[in-house]
Amino acid sequence: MIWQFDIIILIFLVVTAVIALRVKDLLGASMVFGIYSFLICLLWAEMGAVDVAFTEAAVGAGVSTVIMIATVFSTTRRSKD
Amino acid sequence: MDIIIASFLEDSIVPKFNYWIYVILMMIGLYAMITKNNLIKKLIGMAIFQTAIILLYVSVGVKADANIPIISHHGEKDHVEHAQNENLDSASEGSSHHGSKKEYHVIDKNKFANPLPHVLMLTAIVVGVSTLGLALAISQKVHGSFGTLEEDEILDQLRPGGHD
Amino acid sequence: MKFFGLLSVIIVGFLLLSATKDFPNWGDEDSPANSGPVSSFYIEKTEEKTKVPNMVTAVLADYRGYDTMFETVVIFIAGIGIIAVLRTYGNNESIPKNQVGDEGAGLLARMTCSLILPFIQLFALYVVAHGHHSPGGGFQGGVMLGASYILLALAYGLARAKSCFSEKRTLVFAALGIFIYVGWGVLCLVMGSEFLNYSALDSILPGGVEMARSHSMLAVEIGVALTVTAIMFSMFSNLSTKGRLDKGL
Amino acid sequence: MTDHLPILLLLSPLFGALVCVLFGKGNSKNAWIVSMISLGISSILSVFLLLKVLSIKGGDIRYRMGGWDPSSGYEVGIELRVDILAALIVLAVTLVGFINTIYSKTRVPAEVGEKGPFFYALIQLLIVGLCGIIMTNDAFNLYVLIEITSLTSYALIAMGNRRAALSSFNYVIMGTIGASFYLLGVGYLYIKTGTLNIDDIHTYLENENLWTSQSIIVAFILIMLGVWTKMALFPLHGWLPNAYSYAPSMTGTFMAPLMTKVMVYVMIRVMLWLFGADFVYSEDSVWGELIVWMSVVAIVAGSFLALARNDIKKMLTYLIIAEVGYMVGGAWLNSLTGQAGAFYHILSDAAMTFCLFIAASIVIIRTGESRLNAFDGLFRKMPLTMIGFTIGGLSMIGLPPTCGFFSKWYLISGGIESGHWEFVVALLFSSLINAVIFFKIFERAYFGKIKGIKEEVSVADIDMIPAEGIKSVPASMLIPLFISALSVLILGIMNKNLFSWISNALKMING
Repeated sequence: MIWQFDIIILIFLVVTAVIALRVKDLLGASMVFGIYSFLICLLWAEMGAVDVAFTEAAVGAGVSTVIMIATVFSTTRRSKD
Repeated sequence: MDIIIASFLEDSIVPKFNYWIYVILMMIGLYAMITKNNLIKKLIGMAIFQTAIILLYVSVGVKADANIPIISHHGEKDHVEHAQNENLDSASEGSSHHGSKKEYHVIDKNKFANPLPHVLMLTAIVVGVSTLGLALAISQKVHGSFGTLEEDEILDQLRPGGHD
Repeated sequence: MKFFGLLSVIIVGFLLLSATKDFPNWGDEDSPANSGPVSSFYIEKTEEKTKVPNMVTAVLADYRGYDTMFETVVIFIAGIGIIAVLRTYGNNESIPKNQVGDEGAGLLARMTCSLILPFIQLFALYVVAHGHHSPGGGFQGGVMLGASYILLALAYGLARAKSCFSEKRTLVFAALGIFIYVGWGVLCLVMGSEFLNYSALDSILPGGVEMARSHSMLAVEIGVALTVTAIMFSMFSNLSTKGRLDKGL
Repeated sequence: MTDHLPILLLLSPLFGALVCVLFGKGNSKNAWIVSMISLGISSILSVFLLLKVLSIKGGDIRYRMGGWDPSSGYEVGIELRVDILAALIVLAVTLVGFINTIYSKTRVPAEVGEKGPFFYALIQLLIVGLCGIIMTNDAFNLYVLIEITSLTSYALIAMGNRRAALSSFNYVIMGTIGASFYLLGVGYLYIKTGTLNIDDIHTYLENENLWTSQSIIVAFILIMLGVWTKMALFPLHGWLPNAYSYAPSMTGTFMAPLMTKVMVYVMIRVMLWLFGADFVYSEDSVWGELIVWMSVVAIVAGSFLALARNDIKKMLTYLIIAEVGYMVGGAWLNSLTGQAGAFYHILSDAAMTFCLFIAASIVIIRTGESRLNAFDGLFRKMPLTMIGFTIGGLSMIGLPPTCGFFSKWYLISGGIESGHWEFVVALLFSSLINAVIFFKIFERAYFGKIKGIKEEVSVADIDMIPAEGIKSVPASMLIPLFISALSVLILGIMNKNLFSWISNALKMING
């Protein structure tokens, strides 16, 4: 564990989480959510949880984002909030 | 006053920073799940909520100067103190004598991160993506029949026809 | 609604924060979770008892193998749940043409894709097989393998990907994966020991009791990988076509 | 082989589900046969399991997955634990599953069409999840199994019409919040104790005397909040009525009797086994009184909301919410009779809700009308169905010799024993309202006129159910109704035995 690295990523996490929820475009929100997942994957790696980081990279940043974007493409990009 | 603040920082904020952020992320996610109007936004909130819980668990398993929970066999003496002969790679050794324990290492448990939270969170991530996938499918079905993903517009559509 | 949401969120937040002062510090080696007998057992005894250096794999596939079996079942449920909710059969004529044709993406993307796909799949198989010694295992490898088919569908169109991995085949693979996992447990049962007690397979696997556990973990991970690969692709193909499985994104 | 009964019981529906999926689309008939076989095996095995538990007096069966022996007193693997209470509920779950499969024979082709095999696969996996929840002795494994039941129920509900999809989405949100709170609570316990086995957590808390620790109290509150969300206790009930009433009818008949009851069982298990009676009912905790009052509110509100509904299934779902109040209140009364009554009510409520839901589904399907005027004059046209409905209704009101009477009796005597008069009054009041509701229906069914022409119905939600006219009901629907009505009576007649088994098992844990 490297605590400086930890604190920086954690702050970025909160920022990306807020952005993902505030962006009005759903495609953008999904992509920011992908960034969020990638950051959290870095965080796991930093904390020594390599297997969790690997899974998060494959699932969170990979498949979740892809299926979310697939849904946005087949429904709508518009969002009121 | 300054001392109080400084000691508060030292005792409650810095060593527990992970836990503070986990609570904040969880609150963001929960708030989005409850109040957001758009179904996809609710699901993004749900994913954030679940990662916050994962953050709690993984933070529990961290040890100050520990390595990843994989025993390395490349002569890293500071991680693993080898006992005597170290031919672990050959699988046939184990079969020839079951009871002999001396070929194994003496392992310092403080040198490895706690593996149990990692295992639990692998399961939780899998559960998270399954829920997300199924929820996205349901929201596509909702969009297919109502033509919108906004909750208030859907409820507006239901009001004249619905009797409840 | 907004007010109620905010109120309940703040109450829960304070509840959680009030407990954090009671927690051991971050990175504390002597916290009950980190120094307790369960965690110490996993760290100190895993290699001796199972010959697997990666403790996470050993705990996942052996000590808590029952959990992992249900984790695989969760994935399986998600896959067939999506089919049950979304899949529509028949009347393909009435579908408007998607703006992106079935040929998939442009030439550059297709060339790149065809160059890197074999390596992705090879690496995925390596991750599955090498989970005992390095990070990875059935789940991660399975997701990567599934992602390679998703990439194929994105670059060459869903029809091309479906020619490798048709719907029928997805279901067979998904069920086969769980069958391998559960069947392996039943095999232990037939050999006269508890469910998922891999040491019972000592007599049919080479290398002693510990290696029997190690080999069994590999078998089980392969089962997980099969299910996950199939379901990840099925999830994507259903969600990207609204359950019609005709044209990809 | 009898040592392996608990796991064999789970494996049979699991393999059944795999086979059903392999059938692919359209092959409902084969899938039905497979699930009949797998659930039949599982029911028979659960009977044997109950007999086995009864034969070892006062003990429980423990089954270590993977054969890992404990290390220095702590379990390192996952353990299954079956006592009389668990065996009884497992039996109820598998039997309801089996009988419901008989019921679904004609309904599946009509309501989910070509996706029949997937429906059967999901329902079998749901049974795996429920049985696993009841038998597991590992706090995290419980979470995974809760998620299995949740995911299957989301999918099963969303297979209905468009309203069903929307209510399923709400259920996803609420269900995830509930399960995540449970997971958080387990995390807090893990931080303080370092183990996940339910008995070991209890021993550790006892040895280290952590009862006043803030984390443990928060963990308890979180787990309770999570479980209450999943069981739809009154202020958290929002997802339930729509989800159960718009779901396909054979999903509703299966989930309404079981889902909430199994979560009540989880609550009792967490209260008495994980935390222990001393902590839960301690004198200086604020929550004891508060939760009994919450359950009183749930009972009264559920009954009133049920009275106000004009839709048969909606009314029954609000009655479920009132019944959840009964069980939560009974478990929190701090008296053995109350706990045993709550437990007994789990079984009897499962039987009577099952009976009522099947009868109501038959009525709705046959008349094509989902409101209360569907019952007009039905005693003459569908006497058999109405007899089943009457037995369920009488049990809901609480008239002897149905099981509803006896479970209410024990709950009320528990309330009197512990001096919670508000709970007693609420129970009696709710019985009164149930009497009003059901006698209103019986009156319609006896004296009401059968409508010649159906009036214009603007109900979008019955579009999935083709009205099949009032004609003879197929045996595949009547047999389940009769079995469930019979079980309402049997559970009532066997009350002495059941009560002594339950209270003996509870005495062991209460010390």
